[in-house]
Amino acid sequence: MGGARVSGPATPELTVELAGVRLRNPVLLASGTCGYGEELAPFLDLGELGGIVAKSLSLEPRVGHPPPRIWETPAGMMNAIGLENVGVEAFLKEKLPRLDEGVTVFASVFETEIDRYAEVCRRLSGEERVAGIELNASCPHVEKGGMEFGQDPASLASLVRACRRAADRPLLVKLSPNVTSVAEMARVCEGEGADGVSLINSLQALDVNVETRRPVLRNVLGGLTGPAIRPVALRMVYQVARAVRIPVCGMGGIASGEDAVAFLLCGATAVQVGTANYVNPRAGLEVRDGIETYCRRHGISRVTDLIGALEVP
Amino acid sequence: MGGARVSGPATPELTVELAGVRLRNPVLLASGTCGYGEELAPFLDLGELGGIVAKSLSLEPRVGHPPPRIWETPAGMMNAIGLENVGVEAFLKEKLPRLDEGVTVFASVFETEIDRYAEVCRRLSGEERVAGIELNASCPHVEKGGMEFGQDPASLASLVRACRRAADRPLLVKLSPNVTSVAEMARVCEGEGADGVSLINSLQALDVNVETRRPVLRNVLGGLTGPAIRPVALRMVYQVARAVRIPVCGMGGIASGEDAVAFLLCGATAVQVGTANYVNPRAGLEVRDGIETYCRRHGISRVTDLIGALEVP
Amino acid sequence: MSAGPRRVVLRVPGWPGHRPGQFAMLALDPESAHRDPLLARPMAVYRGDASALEFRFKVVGRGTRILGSLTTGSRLGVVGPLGNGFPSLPPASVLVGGGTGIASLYELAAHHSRVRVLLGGKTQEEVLGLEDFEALGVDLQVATEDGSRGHKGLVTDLLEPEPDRTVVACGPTPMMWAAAELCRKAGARCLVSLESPMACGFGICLGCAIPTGAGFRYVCTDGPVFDAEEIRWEELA
Amino acid sequence: MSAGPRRVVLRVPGWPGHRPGQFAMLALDPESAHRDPLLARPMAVYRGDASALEFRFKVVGRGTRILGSLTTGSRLGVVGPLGNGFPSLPPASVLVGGGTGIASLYELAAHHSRVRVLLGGKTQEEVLGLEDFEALGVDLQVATEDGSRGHKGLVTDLLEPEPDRTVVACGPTPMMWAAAELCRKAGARCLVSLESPMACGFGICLGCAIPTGAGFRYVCTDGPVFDAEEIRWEELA
Ligand SMILES: Cc1cc2nc3c(=O)[nH]c(=O)nc-3n(C[C@H](O)[C@H](O)[C@H](O)COP(=O)(O)OP(=O)(O)OC[C@H]3O[C@@H](n4cnc5c(N)ncnc54)[C@H](O)[C@@H]3O)c2cc1C
Ligand SMILES: Cc1cc2nc3c(=O)[nH]c(=O)nc-3n(C[C@H](O)[C@H](O)[C@H](O)COP(=O)(O)OP(=O)(O)OC[C@H]3O[C@@H](n4cnc5c(N)ncnc54)[C@H](O)[C@@H]3O)c2cc1C
Ligand SMILES: Cc1cc2nc3c(=O)[nH]c(=O)nc-3n(C[C@H](O)[C@H](O)[C@H](O)COP(=O)(O)O)c2cc1C
Ligand SMILES: Cc1cc2nc3c(=O)[nH]c(=O)nc-3n(C[C@H](O)[C@H](O)[C@H](O)COP(=O)(O)O)c2cc1C
Ligand code: FES
Ligand code: FES
Repeated sequence: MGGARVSGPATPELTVELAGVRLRNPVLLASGTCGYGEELAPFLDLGELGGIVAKSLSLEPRVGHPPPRIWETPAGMMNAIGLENVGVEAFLKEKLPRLDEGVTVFASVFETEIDRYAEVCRRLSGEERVAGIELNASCPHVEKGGMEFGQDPASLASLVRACRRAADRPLLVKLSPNVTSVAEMARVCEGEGADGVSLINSLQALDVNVETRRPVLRNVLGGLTGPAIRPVALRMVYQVARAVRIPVCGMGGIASGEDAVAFLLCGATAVQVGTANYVNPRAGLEVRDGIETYCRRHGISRVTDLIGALEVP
Repeated sequence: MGGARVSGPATPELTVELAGVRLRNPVLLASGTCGYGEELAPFLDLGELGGIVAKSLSLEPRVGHPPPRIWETPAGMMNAIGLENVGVEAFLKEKLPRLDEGVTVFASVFETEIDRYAEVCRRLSGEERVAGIELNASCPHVEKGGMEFGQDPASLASLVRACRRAADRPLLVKLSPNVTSVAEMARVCEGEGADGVSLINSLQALDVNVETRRPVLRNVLGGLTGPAIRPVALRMVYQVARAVRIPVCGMGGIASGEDAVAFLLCGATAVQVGTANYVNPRAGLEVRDGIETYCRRHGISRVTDLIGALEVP
Repeated sequence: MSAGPRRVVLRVPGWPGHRPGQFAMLALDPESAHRDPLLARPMAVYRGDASALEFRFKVVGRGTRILGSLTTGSRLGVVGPLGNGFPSLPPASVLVGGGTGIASLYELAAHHSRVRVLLGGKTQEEVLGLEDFEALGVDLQVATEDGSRGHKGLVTDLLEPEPDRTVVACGPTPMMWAAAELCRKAGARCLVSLESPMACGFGICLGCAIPTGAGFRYVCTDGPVFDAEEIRWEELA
Repeated sequence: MSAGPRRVVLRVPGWPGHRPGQFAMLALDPESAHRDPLLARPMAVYRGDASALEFRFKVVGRGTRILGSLTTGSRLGVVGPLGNGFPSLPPASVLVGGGTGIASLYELAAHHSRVRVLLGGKTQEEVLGLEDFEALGVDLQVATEDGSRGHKGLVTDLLEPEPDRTVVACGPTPMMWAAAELCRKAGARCLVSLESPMACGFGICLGCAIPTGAGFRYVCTDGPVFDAEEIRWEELA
């Protein structure tokens, strides 16, 4: 890993290699929190980031859940968007071409059946602009698909196997945190030939409006994200990084360079910024800059030196 | 359930029955967050609460983990106290007698082997001052015991079976949230004759000091608690209350009457206040008062009318 | 603290200007001393220009409590201008505002001095910006539920839509729905400015979906101004 | 914002009085507009009585940043007085304070006008409360790392413990450890006032354990003042 460019502590080398994809720096934007990229273009140059993971795609367009879809919680938020998306064809034809060549784009895939997951992967194959595929096997608030696969080792294995066969792109599997052993699930992915794992997706959650005595989300259950979940995410990244040899892409509550460095130290090769983009559309860039500042301050010449460098007593 | 005292909306009836124990109101203080009761006596009259769950007890005194043991996180905190306690004998001889007769006391039990769990239960049996026993099968940061049992259905079943036989007191089992299906674990407890379940214990977590590049807790892993986890706790209480017929004691991030009402609506018969006691030693009483105010405002004459009354579309 | 509407005035370097009815997301703590409340709050621009923006709001929860307690020199994160804003209105349009919804209407009224303006609130105090509307010299009528000012009752009591004329309504959902119904029956066009929980305000979270005849549309990017005919009011309420 | 120490003065109705060296837990937001930062912050009572309490602190993180930006009329949650505080000192005792640790020593010095006081900090500005100690008229010596005031170097450079005399040290752990070592070698008694992360401050979380010869003891209830001999410094550092 690490880049070839000669560099000293003054200009830390930020390139990393994630699942065979060379990234300008270890900061990606998380699926579902950066649209298809173009929505963020007014606020920052996406080419300055490691890349983006576009909103999860299904075979056909999906309409998503009725509102209310989001709710604020202590230091976090809940959502049940329902994986609304334009579908893989419209993504390839309409969305992807609008992004500058310099933007590294991962496609995220979500479906309700293994065959359909594989079919979306097939459609994405051969697409040069798709740097890699992230399988979303972990959405906590859709009736079928998603977390079903992410919570059962055997189903996850079948899913990864089918998509591995269907996809000619580097394949990341996004894991659910709503399991007893996330390390076990990561090992399953490694065993089936995944090139890396991403974690965590949101924690399954519920909140109540006590005045109306109803759940705050129309879908009842939703996914908890944001700073509140960061310590759970870090724990899981730490456990997974020790359990598998494929690279780990860490996320959950990252809002600053320090937050990101914590994930790298726990063993993540790259990180994703999610909820923070909503509060501050330039969050991804600020995280990138924060990592660079950290490296300078600590005399670290290559960001890869941080990966897994946590000192455990 | 519900009390016998005649009451109108003006003075809502707050009594509930939890696992066969009649509680003055549905608010208990959570194990590990109210010491052995006496520490809080300067701040409030414990007799005005539903009761307290004393710090988890083992057969012998336990020393606990080396510091740092606690750390603040976004809207929450992490701890790895290591279940330090005076041991069951000292509790019965020295701690329990210091509490006023009017205080309802649950004993919490934590051990590293099933036999030892059962032995502590046996020592507590016949003790009139012990209203009930809560089995802590879910501590996320001790090497042996605790979560081991709480994460595996078969081990949990053996544990509950042994303690059920050993204990002549009402038995609550405190569940771990670090599982794929908390409802399944609750069903196991019900099947083995538990009188109720308490949830949630803390979420397993890790945080990093990026300046020292070390975990913030000496034990590396710790348990996340406080408002940050409330939506996860509510979801689990909701799922468990629909899965079993034994009563549910809900907790996780409760700091106000409204927070508590949300748990009741999701199906909890009583609630426990934990981390909030640290920030405000009168938190338990304020939660009780908040529930009463809520009932008055909504013309609810018995708090039991709230239990499970969530309107789900 | 009085219960009436509050104001906050911000200097926003680089603000590119805005149209009446656009809004901004106000992040309460850009310096991150607090990570709760986490999300920015959507607020209509009450009035403003490149030198300063004024917002008017009611304290209804934690975010607005914090906004209401800011002191001179406090810093906020501002993303905006956002949303579509109002189109230019034909002559003889009527603006109907209720409670904090009035905040979206002030600049619209200021740009169209010939409009009629109907404002409502629970009490006179809650009729946000009343003095400013008076100073505009527009044709103004007020309704309050307690009768402390003008007509005693709902502001929609004052609305008598005329065919082919335009009504703009902004306020609580039931009030906008009532206005929409009156307009539909009278054959008048009705524009409404909707509210919805928002995480981002600029189209990436998909959180602000509302049900319309053409499926879900987004308050932050397709709105907040919609033709009332598009909205599926039964599902919204 | 200057980097120097700050102060906050609170009126605490019902405050029962305190001994020098006791502390309080300050909850930053009792009205819960923010649920982050969550925990209260431990702070030594700098000085005070039933009418007002003064705290002195340095801005080192989010909690102290918030404390430092409070305006007149702000409300805090206060739990205290907590901890054991200092015992009465024998004549000719020496107080050694570094940085914010000095805050624990002011009232002790005020109660014992015959003590010698050694204060240190990185710069003169960081020697908290210097003017107040000067006003006490005690025998005072100052050390600063940059030499901006008094001895250039560490405050422990100034410490020459005498057998059977008492030294009280409060400051960064390495400074207290150094003082403890000097005292041990000289046969002097050394008291230290320790810091530790705290969730509760009154004995229910067991979070503030420190390693001593007699096992873990608690900074909030057994301390913060300990005999330096008890502490297992190697494990603490
Ligand atoms: C486009 C737009 C423009 C607005 N303009 C104004 C204005 O000019 N003046 C004004 O007083 N109010 C306005 N609002 C409503 C304002 O955003 C809410 O009152 C505010 O977000 C409440 O925040 P809180 O923290 O005080 O309340 P809480 O109830 O504590 O908020 C909890 C969560 O719910 C959201 N929320 C609560 N009420 C609303 C609401 N009505 N609309 C959207 N989200 C809500 C909050 O943003 C937050 O995420 C506008 C809303 C939108 C969508
Ligand atoms: C008994 C006692 C008395 C104290 N008296 C004073 C005083 O008079 N003046 C003063 O400036 N400081 C004092 N401190 C230290 C003060 O509590 C910390 O500086 C403060 O908690 C830092 O909070 P923060 O949010 O700014 O920092 P952050 O680093 O953001 O805090 C994160 C967490 O770590 C804890 N923490 C950080 N540093 C310390 C520390 N040194 N000791 C304990 N907890 C810490 C915080 O309480 C919080 O829970 C005292 C500490 C103790 C234990
Ligand atoms: C509104 C919203 C929508 C999301 N949609 C998706 C999605 O379509 N696919 C996916 O894999 N993850 C989705 N996520 C999860 C994020 O990618 C990320 O895993 C999670 O938010 C944790 O990171 P954060 O705490 O930084 O937000 C979504 C999250 C949010 C808040
Ligand atoms: C410092 C600390 C110590 C705890 N010790 C115990 C314990 O001994 N036994 C136990 O069952 N739970 C223990 N808990 C967990 C609480 O009882 C409770 O399940 C958890 O904190 C969630 O509730 P809260 O968010 O209201 O704190 C402890 C929690 C904390 C914060
Ligand atoms: S508020 Fe995020 S898409 Fe509209
Ligand atoms: S701070 Fe809680 S026991 Fe000392």
